[in-house]
Amino acid sequence: MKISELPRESILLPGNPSCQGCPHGLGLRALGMALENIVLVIPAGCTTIISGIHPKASFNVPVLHVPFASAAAVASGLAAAYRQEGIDANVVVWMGDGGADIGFATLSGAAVRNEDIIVVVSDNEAYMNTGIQSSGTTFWKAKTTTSPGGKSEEKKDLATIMLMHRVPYVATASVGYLPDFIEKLRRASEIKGFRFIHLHSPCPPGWRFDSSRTVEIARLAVKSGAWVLWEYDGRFSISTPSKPYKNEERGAPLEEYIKAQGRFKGIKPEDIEEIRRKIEKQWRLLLSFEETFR
Amino acid sequence: MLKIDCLLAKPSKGSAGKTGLWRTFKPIYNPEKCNHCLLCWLYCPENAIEVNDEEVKIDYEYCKGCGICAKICPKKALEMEEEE
Amino acid sequence: MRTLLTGNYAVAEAVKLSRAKVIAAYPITPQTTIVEKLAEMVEKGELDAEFIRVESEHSALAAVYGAAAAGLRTFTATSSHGLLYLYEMVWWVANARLPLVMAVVTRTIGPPWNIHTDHTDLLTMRDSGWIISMAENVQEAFDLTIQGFRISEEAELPFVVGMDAFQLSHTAEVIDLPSQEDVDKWLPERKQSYKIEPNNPVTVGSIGPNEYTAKLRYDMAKTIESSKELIRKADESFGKTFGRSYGGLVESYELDDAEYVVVMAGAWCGDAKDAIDRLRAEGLPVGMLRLRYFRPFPREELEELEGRKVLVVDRAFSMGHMGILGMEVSSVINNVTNVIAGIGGVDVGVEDFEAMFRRFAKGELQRVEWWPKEVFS
Amino acid sequence: MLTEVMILSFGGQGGVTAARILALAAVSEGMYAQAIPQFGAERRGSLVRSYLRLSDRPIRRHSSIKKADVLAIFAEKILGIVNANEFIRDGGIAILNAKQGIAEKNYCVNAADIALSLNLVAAGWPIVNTAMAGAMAKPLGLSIDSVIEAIKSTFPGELAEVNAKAAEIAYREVRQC
Repeated sequence: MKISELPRESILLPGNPSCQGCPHGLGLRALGMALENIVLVIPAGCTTIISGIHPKASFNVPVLHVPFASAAAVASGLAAAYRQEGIDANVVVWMGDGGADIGFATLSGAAVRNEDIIVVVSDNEAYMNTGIQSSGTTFWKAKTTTSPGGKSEEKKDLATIMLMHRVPYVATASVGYLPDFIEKLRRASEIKGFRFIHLHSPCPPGWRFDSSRTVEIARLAVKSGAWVLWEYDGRFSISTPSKPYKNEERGAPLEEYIKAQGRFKGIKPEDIEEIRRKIEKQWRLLLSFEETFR
Repeated sequence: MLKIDCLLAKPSKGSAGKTGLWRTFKPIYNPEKCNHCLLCWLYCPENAIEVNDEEVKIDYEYCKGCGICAKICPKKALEMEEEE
Repeated sequence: MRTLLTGNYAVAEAVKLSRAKVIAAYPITPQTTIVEKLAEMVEKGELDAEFIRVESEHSALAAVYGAAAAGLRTFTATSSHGLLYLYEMVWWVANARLPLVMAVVTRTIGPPWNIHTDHTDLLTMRDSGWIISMAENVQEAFDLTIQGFRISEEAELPFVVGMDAFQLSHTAEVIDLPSQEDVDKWLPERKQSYKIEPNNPVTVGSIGPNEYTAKLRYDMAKTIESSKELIRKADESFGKTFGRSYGGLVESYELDDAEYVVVMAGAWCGDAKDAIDRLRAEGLPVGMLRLRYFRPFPREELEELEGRKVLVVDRAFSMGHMGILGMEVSSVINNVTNVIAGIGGVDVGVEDFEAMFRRFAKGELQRVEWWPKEVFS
Repeated sequence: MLTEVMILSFGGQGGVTAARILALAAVSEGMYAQAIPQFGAERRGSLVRSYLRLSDRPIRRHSSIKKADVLAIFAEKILGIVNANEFIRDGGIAILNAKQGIAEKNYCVNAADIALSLNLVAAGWPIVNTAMAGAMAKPLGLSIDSVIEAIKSTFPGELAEVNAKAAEIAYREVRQC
């Protein structure tokens, strides 16, 4: 894929209400570059705000706002209607990790039915829109307003859970590697059925880093192995940006990744070592998937 | 008799107003250093950068000054300067 | 065609004849057989529709909301806890002004677990902006379902068909099933003010200044008020085509010269009518105003009862106050007597109504009285 | 005139189906009918009450029947569990799959034998619903032909034939007792 060949028109218009350096802005623009005939379904979350203040809309694609837990079901209804009418559409649910928590049964149900929809969970690892509360995907030891001493539970591995629904397409992506995300969206759009992409979206105010560093932090997550890019389309593979970190190089930038974020302020060295062990375990799991789903 | 305008919003720039006013730092473009790699365009979360073959144009009316473009530019053709 | 159908199967037939295109539902007793029947119709190819086997009621209404937003005729059905579980979507669908029809087979709310009828579940929808109807018999449940699509699509508000658990849902009665041709002639093509479809870049439901919310609510209030006329007209024209009309928002029974008027709704109205016949034979001037619609509320029809003795028989209670219908009717006329009966499915038959109305005429009922006394002693 | 019928059966014996078949038969004869299952859950082996109303005019009431004009008892054992007489109106009729009656006027039929002779058995139970429907048709004044027609519209193919046969035999054999 050549960047110069990407469509120049953006589905997200400038002057929208996103925060400075917002990862969702990056992801949403990439979504528009990747797909045509988009219909966006947006449950409560940051993107509710980003969508604009009435009567102005930030998106130049159709958008249906929906209650928090309902998104994948509303999308199922839209997809059914378009199928009935013979209308070509990419019905895309764009939700945060909050939507994936509260709407998990809905998400799981849509996956079980293999609904013809694309779900992107843009994961900024906390409920940012309500003011940085801990979520199912908040990183271990990360401070939020509801885990002021650092989250004591593990980050939920949403993408592998969705993979176990035996749907045709599941991938992880990162706002630090937009060409990879765009390619994944394009491959997903060529497949019928339920497609799921878990997009890692570092959040400047939520993680407490400077707004200029969103892409940099996202890349550090990948380089430290804390976020692994992979893809399943019948075959499981570690994606190109993550490949160099399959073995010895991995782990070098972990301290850099952790220390760059205010949410880990005061973290103990032994906790960083524990994170390193967790990362090793996750890699072993993913590499075993690569063995299993060849 | 549905007041449809109250329910339907239409696409428009500046749905949050002139977001350029949020800026503390401002990206300044130096065409001599630019290699037209388009990374600044791709990674602008705001869609406030327009590129063509000749140059990079920043929409200062809406650019929020996040600074991602300056960080991502491999040639330092964009640099952040404090607003006056 | 004259045939024997349960209320649930009759509703499924009505949905089929109305040519619904997307159906989504989650099973709950006593609604289950409606959606089983529809799933079967779709699978056999008798109904050209999508049936979405959702994982919850919340998703059922969410899915039909999506399909309705895309412009298709849609249907779902639920009961009791299912209705409470999808409650958030009830309001969302109404505020989004999307036409669709939902059947609520009325069932009480637990604990204790109890699958029998009362009207507590349905009446929780009271303030949401749905047009809320209530059937007396299987034929009316069928008729209301077809009328519901038309009224809903004309008003651009969702429509609910209420019917009592078991007494209608599982009771097989004789009904007249119209031909597809006649239904097609009577039920116009669906129209709506907006559709969510690719390449039509509108955003529906985004954040905005508070005045937009206020304007939309005001507009809804006006619309549901004016839907009274749509309901009356639909009832009349339905009568012309199918030979059955009911009287609009209310049905009058032996009302003209009645000194004592009972106001009630649902399947037990038939039992009460049989009781009225017995009392009339004795010369007691009792009559009935049957509420076919809770919303819009038939205020004008009730105002005409002012000056007569009015008894409201309720199958739902507003904790801390009185029966819900009692409360509603009291907002229009003074000195209403309110009996609370049939809660949790307690069977109330012709003899009960006969005794109740007799005591009412003698002035022996308390302002709010739970029926029958033995149960509550 | 309104006739109110109650059927007492064990869950699995097909009391609800019998009510439905008789209602269908009545409808085909131009009458109004209502078939009501026991309100609520029906468990195999537990006592089930189903209701049937027949009338020459539309039926409006929907409550259950407390005292029936006609009471059908699908198994003799039921008589040992409940005081069946409580469910019959004064002057009412009982139709029993039993040897002797309980009301002023009784009809007896050995529906279990008829079902067994036709191999109408499920999970160890003789399925007596169609035999009982045939037997009930006589005192209810319904023709056996319309009952058979109703059975044929209820069951598929071979099963319809066997069940129609059960109804026919019971209609012939039912006796006042």
